[in-house]
Amino acid sequence: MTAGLELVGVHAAHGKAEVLRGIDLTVPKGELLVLLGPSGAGKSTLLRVIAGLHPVSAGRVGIDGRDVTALSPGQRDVSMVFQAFALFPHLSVADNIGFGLQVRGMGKREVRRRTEAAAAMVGCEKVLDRRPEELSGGERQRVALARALVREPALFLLDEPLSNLDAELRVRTRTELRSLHDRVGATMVHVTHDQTEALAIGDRIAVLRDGRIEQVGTPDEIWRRPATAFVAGFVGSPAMNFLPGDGPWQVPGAIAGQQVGVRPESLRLDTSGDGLAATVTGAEVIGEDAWVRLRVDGHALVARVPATTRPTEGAQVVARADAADLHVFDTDGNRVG
Amino acid sequence: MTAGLELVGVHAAHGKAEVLRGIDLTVPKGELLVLLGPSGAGKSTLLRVIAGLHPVSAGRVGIDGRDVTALSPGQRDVSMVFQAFALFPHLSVADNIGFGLQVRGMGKREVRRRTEAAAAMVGCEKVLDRRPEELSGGERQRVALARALVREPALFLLDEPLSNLDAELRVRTRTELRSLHDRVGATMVHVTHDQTEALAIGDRIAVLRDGRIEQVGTPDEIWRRPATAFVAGFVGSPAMNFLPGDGPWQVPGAIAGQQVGVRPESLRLDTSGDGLAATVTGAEVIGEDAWVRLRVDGHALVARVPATTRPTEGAQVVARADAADLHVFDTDGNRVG
Amino acid sequence: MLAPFLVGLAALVVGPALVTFALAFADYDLIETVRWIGFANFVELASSTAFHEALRNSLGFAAVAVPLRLLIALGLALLLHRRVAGVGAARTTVTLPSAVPEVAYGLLWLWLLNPMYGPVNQFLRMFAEPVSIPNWLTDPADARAGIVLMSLFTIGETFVVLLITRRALPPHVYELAAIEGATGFQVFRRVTLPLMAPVLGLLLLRDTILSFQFSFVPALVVTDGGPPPYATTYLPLFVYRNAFEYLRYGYAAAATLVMLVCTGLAVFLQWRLIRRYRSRYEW
Amino acid sequence: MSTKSLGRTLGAVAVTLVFGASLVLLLSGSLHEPGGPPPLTPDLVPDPLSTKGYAEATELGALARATLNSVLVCVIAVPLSVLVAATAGFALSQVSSRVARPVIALSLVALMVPAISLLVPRFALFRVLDVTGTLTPLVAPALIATSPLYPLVYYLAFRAIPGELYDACRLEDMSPLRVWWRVGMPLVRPVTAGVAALTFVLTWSNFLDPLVFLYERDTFTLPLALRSLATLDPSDFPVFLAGAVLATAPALLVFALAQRGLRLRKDR
Amino acid sequence: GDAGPAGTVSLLVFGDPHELAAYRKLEAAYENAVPGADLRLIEASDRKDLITRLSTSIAGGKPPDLFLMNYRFYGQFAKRNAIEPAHDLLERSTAIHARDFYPQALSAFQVDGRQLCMPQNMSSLVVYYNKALFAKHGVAEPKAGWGWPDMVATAAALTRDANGDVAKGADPDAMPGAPVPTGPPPVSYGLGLSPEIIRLAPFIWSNGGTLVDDDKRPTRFALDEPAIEALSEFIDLRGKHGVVPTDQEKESQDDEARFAAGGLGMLMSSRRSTTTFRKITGFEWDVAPLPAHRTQATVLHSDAYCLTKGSANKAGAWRFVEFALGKEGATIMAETGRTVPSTVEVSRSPAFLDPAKPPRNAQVFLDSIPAIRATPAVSTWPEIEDVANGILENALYYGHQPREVARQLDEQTRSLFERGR
Ligand SMILES: Nc1ncnc2c1ncn2[C@@H]1O[C@H](COP(=O)(O)OP(=O)(O)OP(=O)(O)O)[C@@H](O)[C@H]1O
Ligand SMILES: Nc1ncnc2c1ncn2[C@@H]1O[C@H](COP(=O)(O)OP(=O)(O)OP(=O)(O)O)[C@@H](O)[C@H]1O
Ligand SMILES: [Mg+2]
Ligand SMILES: [Mg+2]
Repeated sequence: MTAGLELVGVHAAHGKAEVLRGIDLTVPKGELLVLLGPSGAGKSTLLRVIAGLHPVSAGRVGIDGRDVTALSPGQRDVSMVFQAFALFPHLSVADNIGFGLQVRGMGKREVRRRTEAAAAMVGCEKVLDRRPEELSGGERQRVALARALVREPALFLLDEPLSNLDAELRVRTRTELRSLHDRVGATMVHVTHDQTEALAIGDRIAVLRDGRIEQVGTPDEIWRRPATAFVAGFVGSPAMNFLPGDGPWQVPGAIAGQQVGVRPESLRLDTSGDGLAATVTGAEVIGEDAWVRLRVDGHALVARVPATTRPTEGAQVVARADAADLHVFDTDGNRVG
Repeated sequence: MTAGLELVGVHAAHGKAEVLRGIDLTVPKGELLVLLGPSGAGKSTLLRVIAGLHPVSAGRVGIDGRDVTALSPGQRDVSMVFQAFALFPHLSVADNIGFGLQVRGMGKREVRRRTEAAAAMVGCEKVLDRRPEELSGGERQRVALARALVREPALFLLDEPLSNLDAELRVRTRTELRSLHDRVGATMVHVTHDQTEALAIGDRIAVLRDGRIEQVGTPDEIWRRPATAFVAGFVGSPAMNFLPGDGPWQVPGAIAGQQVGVRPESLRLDTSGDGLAATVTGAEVIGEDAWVRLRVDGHALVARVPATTRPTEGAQVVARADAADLHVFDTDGNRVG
Repeated sequence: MLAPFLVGLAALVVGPALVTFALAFADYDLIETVRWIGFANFVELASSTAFHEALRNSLGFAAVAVPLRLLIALGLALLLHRRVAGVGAARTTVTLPSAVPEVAYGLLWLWLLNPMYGPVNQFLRMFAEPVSIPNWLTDPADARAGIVLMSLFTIGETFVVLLITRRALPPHVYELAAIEGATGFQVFRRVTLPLMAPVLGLLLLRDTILSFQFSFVPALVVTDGGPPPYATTYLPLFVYRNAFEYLRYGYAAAATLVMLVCTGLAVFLQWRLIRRYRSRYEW
Repeated sequence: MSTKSLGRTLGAVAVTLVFGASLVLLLSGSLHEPGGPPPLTPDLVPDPLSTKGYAEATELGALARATLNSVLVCVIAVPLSVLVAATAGFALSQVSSRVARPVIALSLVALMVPAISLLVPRFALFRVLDVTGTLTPLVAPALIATSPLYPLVYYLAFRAIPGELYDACRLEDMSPLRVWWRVGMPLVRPVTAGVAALTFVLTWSNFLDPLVFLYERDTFTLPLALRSLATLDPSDFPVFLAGAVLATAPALLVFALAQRGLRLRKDR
Repeated sequence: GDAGPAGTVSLLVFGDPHELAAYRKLEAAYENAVPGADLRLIEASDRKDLITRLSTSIAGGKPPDLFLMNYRFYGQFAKRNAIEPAHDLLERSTAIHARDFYPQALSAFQVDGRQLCMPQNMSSLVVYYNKALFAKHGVAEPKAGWGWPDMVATAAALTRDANGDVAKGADPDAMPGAPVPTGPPPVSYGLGLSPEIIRLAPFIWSNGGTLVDDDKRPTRFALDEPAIEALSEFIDLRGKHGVVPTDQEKESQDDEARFAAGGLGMLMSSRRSTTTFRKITGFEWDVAPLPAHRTQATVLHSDAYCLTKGSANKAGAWRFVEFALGKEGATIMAETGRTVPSTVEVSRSPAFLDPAKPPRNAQVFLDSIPAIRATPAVSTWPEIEDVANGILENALYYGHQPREVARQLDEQTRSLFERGR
């Protein structure tokens, strides 16, 4: 099976600043890859490079087995949602969505039918006759998404397509996205900063940092075996707690300079027993959960516990975690074991 | 103590379409109010009305005890983050941030100092000399936020100021926001669609629906005692499960036509025992959690359980919830009891 | 902030224009006192061959030159909006003919169009049969064509405005169109054109309005209204002659009023067309 | 260089040739020796090459003085025009359409009024103000931005700026004038460059106004001087063409300057 | 004369830069001669510019004190009372007197016997000819008393093709049915002549014909039989004889340029062409009187100084006129070579007749004076001329029938005459 998307040694720069520093990535046909990474890591630039909107300074881009490095965006058969949800200001919502079909010479009826279907998928069927400027932010984003989904290209590139949607709509839309993806079998690259989204819909996740890929893996791999301390700290909210290898937490084999990570979700709090003695310095209640801030030996930790069982501020507790939930990273930040 | 913000019977329209249909809201001085609501509910419009950028068709707006309904935006002493950032393309990031101070005639030095402080607060101090077009999406948003935070107005209006930030940065920034807020004691209205954010930083939350306020309350009230089925369903991700009042779930007093809601987090799954017999139809693992899809008597439910304890697909389980975690709503969607 | 402009409009255009238009109903020779004669000037215009010819010539000129000028300027603006090698020089060159003072420009073309020795015909003679070579200055149709030809090179203003407009269009719409695989022509028709439509519309109106004035100096300097009589007598030349050479100011004013009504009509029609177009693409 | 930009370059070269040809002929004509009969065939490089035409043109037409006058007029009229056009265009883009529409319509009508029909009443006006015979009447059209087209061009440009940028300014309690200066103007810089160049050309080559309003040779502007050169004998055509070249050259300079202004912050 | 307070006087003139330079010289001389005088020259480039300036400034209420205008065009100002009559001033003047002037010039600016403006110059229509070309082809030079047929024969003999053979110019596309030229086209023509009413008029008069119905109070063009005959001969120059350039050729190179380039044997023009031709270095040229049909006739070209009614300084203006038309002033203008002085004395002085400057035969201009006639005085004459010239242009180049031409002339100008009364 050919690769839906293949990047080989891709470099790209904005002016003099090198933004992508050698990206190698193969996405099998039909896979939904989530691209994660901190702000400014180069995610949007990477998508633009794949789409052909930004030139590579070195490397090769392949789509469905074709080398498209030298092709124009229109010839690459991709569709894209831009981060700033670019829309044609002079066209109605319907014409915005149907634009790609119209320029391909599809009949009016068919365009209308597919436009309406795409609009329904993202829930913007009520605003088809409006102009973009008359839409709310979330509506605009949905139109941009519908515009990308109306076609059936070889590759979808979605740059934070759900960032302006409310939770309910986001869940609904991402389910739609997932099922559209499963239905048409297209390759998808989906940039998001929403952890839940990334973990929920990605076949695999690629974590970008500073123009390089830190790790590519299934959500489970990324979550349970983060390859680097960066990935470990970046994925998960609240973020993983890190303690020095020779610190309060004694992990067999962990030494000074190394780091031991433990997710807030893996910490269990008890009033007594084995474990680290900790002082509760605060707590945020978020629905059923509470994020409890702890202080252990001068180190700050966060634990996520059910809100009902949260200790009061100032309480002395014992924090415990299973050995399997401890992650050890060496001085370079690479996973040990 | 005077109200930081007071809306009395505010109506507003886009052209002929009435978008705000009578908003009454009082935000005590120094409170951080989170505005939640589905896309298109009128959140941005409400902020614009408060800022004076959109005319009211009826009603009164008061800020810090002054009636500002007739005042121009500049006289209202508010600062705002626009949903689409609205950065000045011709100015550097530093000048964008310092713009409001400069036009008020503040000295160069002082402007620079405060600009740098605001930039540091949102983590965009490295791009101060760039133009907005040379920024990534998240960087732009941070600049927009810094521009609003650099002043110390009576009222901050923030329209989804963190939507394009990654989880780590978002948590950091919202902590900064919260502490800034506590420090300067300004009133803040913060639009977000991020549940966690809303629950974490809001003193109170107002839920807007279709131009009307459904409920205003502390995060705890909103979460534990949602006034309407809409609020209950809207806040929380995955969303609350609803079952008919005369359905499988027998709640004392609940009758046909009424609805019984239970949050996925409140459902406990067991292999046997008391409770509703359910079939597992699927599960998504999201980090340490799993969202388990269940089928009970033809009704679909979701339960959030630790990933490690999730049942396999097709398994027969028993779903259980404490009576205290059940919410009952009448035919109009209003909370019963 | 509108005040200076409005004051200027009132004092320098509206006021003077009203005076002149009032005089359209008078017998006024610029020297003696005004004598009100009602519609007599218009009656005379209605039966004047010279005026008919001038009107026909002007309308013909507008019908041919205006679309051509706009198309060429648009084409050039789209060709030259991007910075590549050679573009800077081309932009300046395109605007330069408009910068040559009109008198000099007219005389330059008088030479260029010289039927025997003019470079244009010498160039044409290299390719064409002698009979098919235009007699720019003696044949009525050719002379009119010559004046249109001259006007095609003075599109600097239109060009500059279109160039600015094109360069101000948001780049993202072109990225969108590229992603959607629109061809060059489709991008032009569905994106560039509608986005530039307001300015294009404005320029179209303006060019129509001014087409009556473009033809003035060339007709005065190059063909002197002929040849043969009236072949290139355009309305402004007619007006100029009557007002200042024949001292028939009232009569000339009546002609300008007719001219204004004609332009008004043309503008109105175009306005409606533009509105129809814009109702499709609101912008 | 990609094939596409190569195509554009070739196109640009072709355009330069077509539009430049007449100007090259103008230049070569001006370098003929005056006094002889005009050449029957255009010779690109005249033989003998002579700059006598320039010397005679400068003297006969008093071009130095005329140039000074023209420059004087432009130095005042062009910035003033741009100012009027930009402020009026900005105001139009900010007021409600109930106000803007009549003004736009009025501007269009003003465009429609033929210049000739304004001469006599304007003369009377300027005489009452006692400024005939001075350069003031030549500067006066700056009050209508030289052409009512330019406020409309500015209007469209200001209108195309996203409304939220203006909103952001309004939040900062800026006066309209400051919004115009700090945000509006920088964003429409290419328009300013273009309008400045165009008003320059219109003012520079204005012929009818000086013809009627100026009396004394010392106040003549270039087009008038050129007009008088145009009446020379045919054998003196190089003198006239030299005058035309001299009158056109400053425009070249202005356009070259405007080119830089046309450049946006980031040239794509 | 004794100088009164001359004050500031503005004078509106037109001319090419050389001519204007002469006026500036005049200005300097005047200011030098009359202490306290300040002459403000208002320089227009050509007649059209001048009229535009004059009319707008009169309408605007700030006319110049003096302007210079051809008698064919001053009528519209005269009729409208824009001119301050010079009559009484002239009668009272001690500096200049009516008897100093050629009466033909004076009368052109009189209305009902009263002098309105003061003529500055007076030229007649003459024949310029290229002596070298005559010599080359062995054709006899024109001399006083020659007739129209002589002129046609001379012109025909001078119309030559590239081989130097006698040729006949034809204009195949302009005249349907005309014989197609057989030989090569001419490279030099015998005669240059503009199809204009002022060029045609002298030949009509020469043939004893009438141009208009009443010379004093014309109401229409009324070409009688002799006039039509003259017109016919005029038209034949192109169609039948082919001795004048075709319209294309004329647009390609005007007659003066063609003459200067040696491509024209003869050219009918006024004194105005002299300055241009003085620059000719390649060959010698001279002038001859117009050929006659029956009697000698030629047409007046004359400009005069007119005072405006609205002038604020009429005395000063007249003071200048006295100077300009006095010996010193007239001499300065005569030395430009462009004009024939209107005063008898200066016209006979070396300032005009200087044998060192061509044409050697300048006396021809003076000899023609008795035969000079002026075009009719109608205030709408400029308009009439424009219309008539258009008709004549068509007639000459498209070979129209003379009677038809006469009818058109009458028909298309009658309303103009009427308006002029
Ligand atoms: N300029 C406009 N003209 C007409 N309707 C508009 C305009 N702007 C917004 N609307 C409509 O008004 C309603 C409220 O818009 P608003 O922008 O306030 O929504 P919102 O709550 O901010 O939504 P989102 O979360 O998507 O940003 C929406 O239905 C929208 O379609
Ligand atoms: N036009 C530009 N000129 C210069 N630098 C740029 C430009 N566009 C982006 N950059 C820089 O390149 C880097 C990568 O930008 P990119 O937009 O790819 O980031 P991103 O990963 O999409 O971030 P975000 O999550 O904030 O959208 C950033 O540091 C940004 O500042
Ligand atoms: Mg991005
Ligand atoms: Mg919004």
